[in-house]
Amino acid sequence: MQLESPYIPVLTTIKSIVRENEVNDIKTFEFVFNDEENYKKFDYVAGQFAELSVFGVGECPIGIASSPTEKGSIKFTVKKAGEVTAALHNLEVGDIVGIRGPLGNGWPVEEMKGKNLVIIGGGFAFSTLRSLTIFASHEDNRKNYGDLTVIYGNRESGEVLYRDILEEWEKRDDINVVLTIDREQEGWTRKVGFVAPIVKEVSPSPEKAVAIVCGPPIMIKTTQDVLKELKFSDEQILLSLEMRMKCGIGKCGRCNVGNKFVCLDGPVFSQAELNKLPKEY
Amino acid sequence: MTDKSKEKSTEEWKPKIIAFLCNWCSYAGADLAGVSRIQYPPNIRVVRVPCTGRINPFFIIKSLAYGWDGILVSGCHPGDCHYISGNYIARRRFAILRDLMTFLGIEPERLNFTWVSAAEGERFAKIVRKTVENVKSVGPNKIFNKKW
Amino acid sequence: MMQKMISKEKISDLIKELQKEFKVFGPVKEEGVVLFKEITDAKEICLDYSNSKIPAKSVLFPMIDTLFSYKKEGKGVKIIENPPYEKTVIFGIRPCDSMVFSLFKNFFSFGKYKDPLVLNRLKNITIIGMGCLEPRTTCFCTSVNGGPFNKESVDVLITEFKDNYYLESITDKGEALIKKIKSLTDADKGDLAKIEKLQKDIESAIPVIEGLDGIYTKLDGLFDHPMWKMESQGCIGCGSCTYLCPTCHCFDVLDENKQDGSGRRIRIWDTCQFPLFTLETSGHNPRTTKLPRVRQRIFHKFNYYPKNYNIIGCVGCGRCIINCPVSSDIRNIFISVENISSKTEG
Amino acid sequence: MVINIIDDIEKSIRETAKKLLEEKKVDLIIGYTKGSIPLRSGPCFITDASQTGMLVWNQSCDLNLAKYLAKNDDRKIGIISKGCVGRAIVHLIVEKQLNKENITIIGISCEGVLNRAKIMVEIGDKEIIEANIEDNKIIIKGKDFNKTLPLQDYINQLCITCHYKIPPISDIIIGNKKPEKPPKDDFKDLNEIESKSSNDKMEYFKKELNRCIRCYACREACPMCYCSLCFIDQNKPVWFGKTADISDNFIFHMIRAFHVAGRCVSCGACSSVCPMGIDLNFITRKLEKIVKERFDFESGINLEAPPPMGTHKFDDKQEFMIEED
Repeated sequence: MQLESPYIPVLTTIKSIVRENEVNDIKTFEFVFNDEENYKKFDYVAGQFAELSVFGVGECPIGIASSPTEKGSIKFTVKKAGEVTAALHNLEVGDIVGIRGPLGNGWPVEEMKGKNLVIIGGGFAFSTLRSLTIFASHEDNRKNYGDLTVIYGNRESGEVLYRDILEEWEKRDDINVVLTIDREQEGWTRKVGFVAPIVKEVSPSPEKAVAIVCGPPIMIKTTQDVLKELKFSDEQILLSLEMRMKCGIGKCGRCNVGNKFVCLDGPVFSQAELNKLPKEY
Repeated sequence: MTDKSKEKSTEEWKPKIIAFLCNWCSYAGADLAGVSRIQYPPNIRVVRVPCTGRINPFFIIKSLAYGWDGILVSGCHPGDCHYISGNYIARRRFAILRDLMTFLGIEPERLNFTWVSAAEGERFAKIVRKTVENVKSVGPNKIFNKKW
Repeated sequence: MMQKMISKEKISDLIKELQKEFKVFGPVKEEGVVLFKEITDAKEICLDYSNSKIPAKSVLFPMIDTLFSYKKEGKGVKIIENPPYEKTVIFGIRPCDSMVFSLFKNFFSFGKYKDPLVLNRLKNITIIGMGCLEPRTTCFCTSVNGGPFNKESVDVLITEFKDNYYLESITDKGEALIKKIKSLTDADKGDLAKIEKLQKDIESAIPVIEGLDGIYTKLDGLFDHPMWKMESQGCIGCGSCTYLCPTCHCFDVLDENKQDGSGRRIRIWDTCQFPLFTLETSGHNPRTTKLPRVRQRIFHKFNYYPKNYNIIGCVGCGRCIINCPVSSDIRNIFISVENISSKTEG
Repeated sequence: MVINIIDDIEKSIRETAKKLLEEKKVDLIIGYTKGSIPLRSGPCFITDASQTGMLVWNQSCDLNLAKYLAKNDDRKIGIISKGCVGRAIVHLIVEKQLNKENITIIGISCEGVLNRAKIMVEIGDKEIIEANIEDNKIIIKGKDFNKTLPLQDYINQLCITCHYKIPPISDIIIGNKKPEKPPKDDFKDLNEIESKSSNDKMEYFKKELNRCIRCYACREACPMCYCSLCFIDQNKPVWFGKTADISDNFIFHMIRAFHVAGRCVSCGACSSVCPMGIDLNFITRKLEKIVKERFDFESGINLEAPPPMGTHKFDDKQEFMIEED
């Protein structure tokens, strides 16, 4: 019997494309599987990623932006950066894209049950946090988690992703949403300042809490310092690493940090786990 | 394939030629050939470039790798370059590229360089005819065919 | 275990017999370089060699390996899977190189995802190893759990003795294979004892490298040690050590297209020695200089491998020593590691 | 300029290096050291005068050490330079890739380096355990064979025709032999290929380049390949294939050769580092010939001469242009 090849993507069709920012280099793609069976097999948790294939161009790993609770389709938010993402941006509704996944470990939604979640995101890295927030705030799951705090920073208001859903969350009283931009801007009525000082201002309690941090390296670094000040332990800080990937299944050998593969053992690591690994990421 | 059918296929074979023409002289020359209704073979596809100095040798090699049978590069006559010296730089580049490719076994007939000014519509047509003749003499390009 | 023999002149008969049922890969000399290639003409095979330039991993893990093909039609895409792998014999591989086959089996089936290409090939490959009568001075197989007559990952082991080749079946697969071959005769019992002695003599003559023992724990504390600056300053950053290494298996994935809309996704050998290996689209690169890249190669083989798969990622063939353009010697790194760790202990 | 005329070059190199380090004229000496297998050498980097004993000089010193110099290196570096290393330094200065102030060129009169690939073909796939060079002979010892080869036949072709045995500029020169006059026809070895038909040429090069495994040792060893991003690694857009398929190999080597046109200093490093023994220098030699014939230029000789690909003349030959009949 031939083994099923994990390198072969399943075919999906683009259902919708949403422009996410004013510069128009970030779009959210919604895919429906061509074969319903494949959708059933695509069993994922928030924080996992998948390899998107544009046939003839290549593959790239992208975090899943939709939540498992959003049925029927999956969503990816893609920034136009490299060759494959540029090709993706040129596609239209109805085009075929290959998907391999779900890959990686994802946020530990089971272990986090019963805890307060402090979700801290910066810029375009918010996609898997969108997934997590939707998952945790879904009516089936909301009772499993304590307080839900979302702190989301951007450079300017034009870069804020997922405006509709953010507004929805703001209206709810069981999620504390804090939006911030780096500098004052006309028409912006929410917070102004970098993410780290805003976290300090919000000052979430480390008691029974987990901090989930995802963003550009400088934001992660400054936020970590603030979280340490707030007495979060290394086990309580979860990070999602970024590394160059090709195969996504731990075979091609490029995304290792020490003996761990980011694509297989990650991308989510706790600060405590990372402390044991060489600083090569 | 029998010999007979081979003969037949060469007879019917129409070379595909990619022509890189400089915006200021040769492209205008080609245009003039067009508006003057001068006939020339329809084998060329034109890529307009600002100057022959803009042509990276990659363009030429990639064209061959993509299966184009021949290349035509044409710019302003020496001394007429819109950018003063672009065509001189290009001339050196092509001289070396052509010699190197010839050494490595790529037929020099595939690589055609020339100068055509904006006023030389007639010359452009003749150059295209000559190019097609050159490329036809060496047959289809199978240099970079991949095995799979 | 079954022992048979064949005279040297008749070896092409044996190859021909194998070819009836199998695709046969063996050492072939091309322009002075020995490679493992499919044998089409039994006379091509070159058994008088010390070791091949490109390791026999190229059979299991080719330089260009098709993952799948596809055909674009309008907006649709059709995916075409690879044809099944044919039954194959690898003939005359050195025992050090054949160790790689069990290593690859380990690696490519480890964890949640199995690599079907390598594993399907492994299932269909029978390995006929050839004992190494003349280990090179750069060989250190005995220091990494191998040996010139190591039986661990071959199905049949051949030992050259006088005018004959002696074949010894190691696995059931190997025994089944030898049983079928008509050109073999029963082994000369008198020679067998002599062969065993010969094997032992050759094996014990290979120098043992100090410091390889337990290198994995020794490396643990040396990640930020200044020794890597010394070891990497001469490196020019080419990929010859990794491409010619039998155990290196990192790859890159690419799409190739034809103009008619068909194409294939392939993987090609890639190496941690290139800066692009880890360069992210954002421009960030965790390993920007030669130092971390050289360190990665050593750590991957001697620290991460034992940690993850409980096996050393090196077979001691010495190819990286022979082929390094700047003559850097991996054995010197072992010595440095040993010296540093003994100093810190003392 | 100091000229030491002495017999024992190796000894003199060590003494010179020691002196330079002790007098703090340089922070670092880059030279050759013995490789761990016979007929090989590697680079060595000496900062301590007590280590100068590591330095060697012999016919296996085939690397071009100019590769280890960098524009942004502020250290004062003494570099052991044979003719082609010196030429590479000069050309890199011309291309504004090096600061001359930081470099002390220790020029050495070079008699040519060995063509190891040719020796390996000669002795088959046997291992060389010991090799010595005496009286113009290479004496090779293996496990069960001895072989004596005439040195002259195994010197790199480009060393035989080399005009520049000592660097064009140097701060110190070691060696007493005056450069012999090279043969008149420098590029005689190219004639055979040049006279072949296009098809035969292509067949020949395809057969050679088919062995390439794309380790890029040629590129990494070449002092002129200093681009921060090589054309083959560019991915926006992807220009050419990276696979080891012959068509990709052919294109890669053709363009790499083209990129060193008018810049190649004929050190032969690309050939001598090739693990597959491909004579890549054969292609760059042709380029050297083209540049010499067309533009009468040799790279790395003159600090003032502009590189030929960066300049032009009104009356450059244009016999290749097609004309209307």
